[in-house]
Amino acid sequence: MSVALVLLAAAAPLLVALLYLFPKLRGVAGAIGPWCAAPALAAAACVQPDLTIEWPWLLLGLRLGLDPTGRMFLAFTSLLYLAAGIYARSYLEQAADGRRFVVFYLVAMAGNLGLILAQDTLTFLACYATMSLAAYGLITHDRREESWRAGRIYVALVVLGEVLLFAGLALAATQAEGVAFEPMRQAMARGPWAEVGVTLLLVGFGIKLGVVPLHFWLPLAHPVAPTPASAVLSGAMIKAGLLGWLRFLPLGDVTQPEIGGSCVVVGFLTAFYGALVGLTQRNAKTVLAYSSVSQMGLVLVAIGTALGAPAAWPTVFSAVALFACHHAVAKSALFLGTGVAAVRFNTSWQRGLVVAGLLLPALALAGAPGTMGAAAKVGLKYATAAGGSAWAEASAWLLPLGSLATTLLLCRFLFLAWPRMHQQAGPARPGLWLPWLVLSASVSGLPWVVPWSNDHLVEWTRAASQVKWEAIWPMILGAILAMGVWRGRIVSARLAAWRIPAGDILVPGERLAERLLAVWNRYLVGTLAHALWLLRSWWSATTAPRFTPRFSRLSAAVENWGTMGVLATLLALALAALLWLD
Amino acid sequence: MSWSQCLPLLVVASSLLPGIVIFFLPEERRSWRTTLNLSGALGKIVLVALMLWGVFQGERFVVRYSLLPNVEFRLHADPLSLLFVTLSATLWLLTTIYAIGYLEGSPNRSRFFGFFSLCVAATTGIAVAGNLLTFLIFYELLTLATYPLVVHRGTTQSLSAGRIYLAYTLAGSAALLLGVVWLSSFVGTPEFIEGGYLDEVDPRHQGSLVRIFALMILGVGVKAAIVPLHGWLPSAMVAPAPVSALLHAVAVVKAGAFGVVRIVYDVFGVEFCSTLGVTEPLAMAAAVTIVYGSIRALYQDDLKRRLAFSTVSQVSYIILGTAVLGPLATLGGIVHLVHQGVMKITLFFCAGNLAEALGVHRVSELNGVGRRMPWTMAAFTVGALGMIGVPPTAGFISKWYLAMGASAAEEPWYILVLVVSSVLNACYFLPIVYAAWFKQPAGPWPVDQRAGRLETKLSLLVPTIATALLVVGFGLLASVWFSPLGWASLIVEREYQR
Amino acid sequence: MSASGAWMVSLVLAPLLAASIALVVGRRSGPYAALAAAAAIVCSLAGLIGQLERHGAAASAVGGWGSPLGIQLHADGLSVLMLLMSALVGVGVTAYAWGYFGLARRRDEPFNAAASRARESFWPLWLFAWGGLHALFLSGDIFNLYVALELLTLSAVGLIGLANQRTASFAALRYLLASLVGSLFYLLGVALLYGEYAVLDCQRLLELVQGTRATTCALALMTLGLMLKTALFPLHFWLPLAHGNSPAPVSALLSSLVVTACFYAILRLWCTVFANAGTPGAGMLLALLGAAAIVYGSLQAICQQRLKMLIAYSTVAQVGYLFLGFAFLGRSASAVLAWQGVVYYALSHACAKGAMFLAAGSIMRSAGHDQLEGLAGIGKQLPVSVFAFGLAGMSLMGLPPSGGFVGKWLLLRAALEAGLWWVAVTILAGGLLAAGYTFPLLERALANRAEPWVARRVPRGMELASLVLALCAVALGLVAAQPLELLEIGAPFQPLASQEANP
Amino acid sequence: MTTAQFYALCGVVLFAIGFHGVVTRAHQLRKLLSVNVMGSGVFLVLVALASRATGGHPDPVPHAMVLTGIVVAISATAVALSLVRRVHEGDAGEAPGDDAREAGP
Repeated sequence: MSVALVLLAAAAPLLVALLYLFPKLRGVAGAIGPWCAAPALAAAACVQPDLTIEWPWLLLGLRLGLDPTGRMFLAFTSLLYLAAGIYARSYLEQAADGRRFVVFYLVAMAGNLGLILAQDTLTFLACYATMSLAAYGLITHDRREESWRAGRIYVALVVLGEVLLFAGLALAATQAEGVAFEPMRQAMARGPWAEVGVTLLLVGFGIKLGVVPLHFWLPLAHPVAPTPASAVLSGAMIKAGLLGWLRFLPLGDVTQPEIGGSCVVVGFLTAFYGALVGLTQRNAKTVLAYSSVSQMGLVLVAIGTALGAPAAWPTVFSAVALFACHHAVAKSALFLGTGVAAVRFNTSWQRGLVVAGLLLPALALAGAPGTMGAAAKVGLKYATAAGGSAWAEASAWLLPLGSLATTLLLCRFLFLAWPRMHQQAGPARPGLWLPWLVLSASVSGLPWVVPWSNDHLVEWTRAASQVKWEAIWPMILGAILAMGVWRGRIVSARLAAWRIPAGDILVPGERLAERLLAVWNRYLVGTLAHALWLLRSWWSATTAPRFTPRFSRLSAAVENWGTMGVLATLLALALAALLWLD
Repeated sequence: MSWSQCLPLLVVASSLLPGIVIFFLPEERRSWRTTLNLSGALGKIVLVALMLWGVFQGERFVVRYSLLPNVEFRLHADPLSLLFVTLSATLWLLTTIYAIGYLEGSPNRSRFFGFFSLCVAATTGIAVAGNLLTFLIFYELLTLATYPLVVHRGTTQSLSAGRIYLAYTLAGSAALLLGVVWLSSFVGTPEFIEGGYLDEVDPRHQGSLVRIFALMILGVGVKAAIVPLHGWLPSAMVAPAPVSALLHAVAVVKAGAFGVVRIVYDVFGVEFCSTLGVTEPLAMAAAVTIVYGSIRALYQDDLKRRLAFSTVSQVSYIILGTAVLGPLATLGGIVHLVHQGVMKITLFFCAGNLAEALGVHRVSELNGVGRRMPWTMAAFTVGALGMIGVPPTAGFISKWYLAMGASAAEEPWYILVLVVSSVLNACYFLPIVYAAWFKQPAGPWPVDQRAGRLETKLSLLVPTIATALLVVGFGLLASVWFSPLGWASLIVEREYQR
Repeated sequence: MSASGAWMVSLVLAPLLAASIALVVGRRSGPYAALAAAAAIVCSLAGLIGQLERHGAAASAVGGWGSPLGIQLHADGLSVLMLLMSALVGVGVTAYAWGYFGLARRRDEPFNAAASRARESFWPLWLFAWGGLHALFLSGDIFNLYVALELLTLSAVGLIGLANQRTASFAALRYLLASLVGSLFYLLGVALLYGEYAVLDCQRLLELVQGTRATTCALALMTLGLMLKTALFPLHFWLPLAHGNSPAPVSALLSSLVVTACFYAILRLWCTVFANAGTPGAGMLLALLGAAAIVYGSLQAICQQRLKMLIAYSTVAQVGYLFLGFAFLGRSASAVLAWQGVVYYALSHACAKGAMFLAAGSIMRSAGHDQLEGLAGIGKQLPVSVFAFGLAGMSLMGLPPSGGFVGKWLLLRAALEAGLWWVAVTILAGGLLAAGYTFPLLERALANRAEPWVARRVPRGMELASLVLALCAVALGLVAAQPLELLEIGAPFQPLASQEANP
Repeated sequence: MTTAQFYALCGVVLFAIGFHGVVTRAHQLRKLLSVNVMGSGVFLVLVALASRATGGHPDPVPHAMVLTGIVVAISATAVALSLVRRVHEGDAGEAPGDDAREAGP
């Protein structure tokens, strides 16, 4: 029964998407579309975590299965897809091309769930590619100029990521016996090109997580997508990159201090850079996107410490998993919240309810005590501390600064997304706010509901419930700063001047690329083509036509009695001489 | 002549005889011509199946005929030749159906189908050739059979393209002839023996063996479109779509790549090649071709020229796989022989459909064509994703094994070449897919022929979709024993266990 | 007289007898006499081959009168192969001439006295030439060679002059004068040789001849004379005009048989009579002239505007191939292989060149002219002739399944074994240049032509004859083993191989 | 030098003069005459050689060769003369070089 459940979890979305091919069945497909994530949620809940399914005849040996990490990721991802699916059903009620959105949504879901269930490299890569390409359809759904541009950049980086992963995994696959994760991890650790492979994977999956130098697609893509899509993009798809790290990197197996160190640095850089640029944004969803970038920076810090100190890996793993779970649920709740906040309220208590609903996940993200966010923060603190290297002390005081920045960013978001009365949007339909409410509630309640297996999580949730000063001072300081700025007109006016366009470093990057391309076209290709043209025209204009008349004149000179006579005598003498000489 | 003796000969004859008969059919006898064509194609598939079954049972098929006192015309069926014969037989059937639909009502069809069958007979001959001389005979017959196809339209442009094609291929075959004659002065008739046998030649001749290798690769490289010798391929695009589909996916280009594989594995032996130190330059040339072909493809606005340059770069994957020492890279190279054929023929069929149904030839005119011809563009998308090497498709499998082979042979920079070329493939294929599906058509199509409810004639649509399904099928069912990958691993085992 | 002697005599006598009958009876008897002669020749050739395979080389004195005054006939592998060539091409040309000089005058043509006279006089002249050829191939002594050469030349001049236009006559005259000069050079050589050894028979001369001063002069003079008659490169001035302007069957037999016959004479001299006098240096000079002929002839052919002139210059080029064999003098290991290649190349060239000229004749009959520019779209009118032209071109280029390929293969093997790099490169370059002048016509045949095409009917027999000859050229590539064994009889090239002494 | 050698030398000189005539003279009749001079030169050499045979009376073989040579020379000259007449008479009005109409007879 559990095997059928796992197979259904992976295949359901695809089958329903196929139904769309037949016009008659479109109504049915539309109805059961959002519920495709249900079997996955059920599988996560009740399937025992050591099940594997082997199909050697499919795609170089397909192997699906569920292991502890997979189970946790499957849980929050399927929850997210279910909520966003229901939300999307009513969100797109009136939209004309809702059908195209649902198809892309289902294929992306199939890819995401497939890569979580995959137990071998090739299936993982196949589902990862399907998810990434299907997401393109979600991003460019409403066909505006910005969404085309965002889509173009997104695809470019997806292809780059795909290609880096391909190279890294190929390097490891030769050493590994099979294509399963365990031998690949060994190969990653001990192969002749271990460092190159690990870096390739870090960068390849880093693109999906939005690590700084290659993060610019995220703030462009997430806001333009329809709200349920950006919730899924920011919540579930980002975590696919993290799952890739967990599956393939040789964490807890070999020490790579220099890569670990650079990861921590880049991680913190991403955290702070994301927060600072996020502050200057105008659009609520872009602010949320930048907050995702900065949160993922923190994850990178944890991974960096694990790479630097393999001993710390068990704590780091639980911290990262918990953080991922918390961030996914909270961030998607916020994204859905922006949609719900823009609805027309007819009574003030409804507005109050929505404000509370928005505040709760924001507080969780900031790490307020009593929420899963606090537990995640505690986990992170322990994880980085366990690292033991020089970075441990630095991260001790950098982490609170990080949560300070996050609080400021969330206040900015709340300021932008504050629900007001008499907004001209449609009425609040249950399909909209019900899933959002479930998500917001689960942010706080989830840690107590899900039966934690290892002791770290239990201890951290207990620590999170008490109110400790060193945990909450960054939050309070952030809130005070935000209120001050909001009140003081002069400061906020000047702040408004610092306007950085979304996708910050991309804008100068594009100009540079255009200039480079122009140089390449004008000089290299231009001159080459011109040289070829010159050569061809010289040949056809001069040699060919001049050759024939001159050659026929030569034939007249050779073919007459006079020359024949002279040549005949010469030849006779030459023959006689040659015959006589030797 | 016992049964096992004449089967390879029958396979070659199964497309030669219909070809000769079709030549004498008057133009208007359409039904006769179609039945002859299809019966020839089906007959060949049956014979190939029999041969496959025979080889599977361990039977040895050899046809022997002495041309000169010590020079022999020899056909035999080893796994490598069967792989190529099966590929060309199946794709010939599909291309015949496609050509019958495509050339409906155009002039000179008897002449076209006559040379069309001769061309496939030559390709089959190349596949089952038992020694280098027989390979050379069919190799040059292929040039003669394909020339009238390239100039089929008879316009001045196609005639000049034919001239360029001849200049390249005849020069190449002269170099190959010199190489073969020179080699036969050392070893008598140069046979094809798995694992190669030139390491027994005494070391004094190693210098001239290197020169012979260079000459032969030059000769075969013309048809395999290695960079300096690829000039004929883009200009041969003036030919009608079934010709460019057959030429660039199955017959000519594959004959060149197949020749390289034969020379490196069954004549020289790949270990002997690396001791001679000839594999590095060959791999270098292949790498340069891969990147150069993709860059040139970026700048082509004409769809078929872009596909032609993409063929130039894709065929060099096979040569890269052959040149890199190690069973994995060989496996990647040989399996790409089949995959590239299937993927490229799908793309050319789509290009043909677009030209036939909508009169669209340029990439810039492709906006919104996905809505008008969804099935064709779906096949194109599958083919394009295969070319880029997106996982579930066949292209990914061969790139995966090529990359693994490269890293196993401690040559990581080949992976860089694969990476760069995959990015470039994406750069020149994705915009087409994007324009077709996501953009709005600019205006009415230059030509708008619908076949009733379908977007274009059934005989054009069915082959396109069939090959697209093959692309995905070879990818998904790669590890099944009868898939190209299974067959290629059988070949690689026998090459390396000598 | 032994059986082989009888066959040899009948080979020479049959065509001569038929010629005289055709001459005497006149009017319509020509074609039938030719047919009878062809049948007789084929039977006697078959008999001769049978004899030779059983008893090896054969010699017989005609009518009991041995040398020096009587006619001494000698047949070995080389001459039998040449007889095979002349039989093949001869039958092809005869079949073609049936259509070309058609018996039934076409209704649409006004009665033309000169045309009908030419139609009748073709047959006797052609049969005389055929007889002269057979006499040449079978002659055992050097003076008979001279007589046979003269008979061949005079009948060839007559054939060229058939077309009774001014250019044809001018070409015939120039050819006659050039051949006479050549023959006289040859005769002077014979005189000097006779003065030295007082012997005319080739086999006996082989033992006597050493490298004395008079012998070298004789060899130089005789070779020069025959080079003039074979139209080797610098002395080829008469060939393009003669072959380009005579009727198609005539230029076919001139280019394939007469030129090759003269080359056979040189080969016979250097292999048997002067085997010990020939030096590698002189051989190298002849080979270099041959290579120059290939390049010059091919480039000229590429530049020609008229189809028949193109094919004529191609003959100048292909003759160059035959002389490449002389580069192997003194290299005994590869010499035998090279000479086999040269002889086989001569055989396939004869068939191919014959087919090409016959195809060109049909094309001219249909189009009314042979300007290459005006022939666009000829493929639709005359597919069989264009296909025959293509097959013949394939053999000239030396593409695999053809006889030319076998010749080229043997020559290349010999060149590479002897280390003569420039010979190998010339052979390959010759092949490519041959493509240069074969494909322009094929290209125009495949081009689709805008304005409608007015074509005159061409008798079926003409097209079929050229196709059969072209198929022979290709078939020679497939059945190469038997003719080469035939060539071994009497080991014609053995003396060359045995003179390992002087380097 | 014996008389035979002297006559042979004259023959060779005649041959050379004849050859020079053929090559340099443009007019066809003069060329034909030069060819005949060459022919007689060769025949002189042959006859001179005949006398060198031992035993007094001359060797018959060169004489036979000369006779055949003369027959050949005469017939060739006859053919040449008829061709020269046809070339200069220019019958049927076609100018040389214009062979547009290659209609087989």
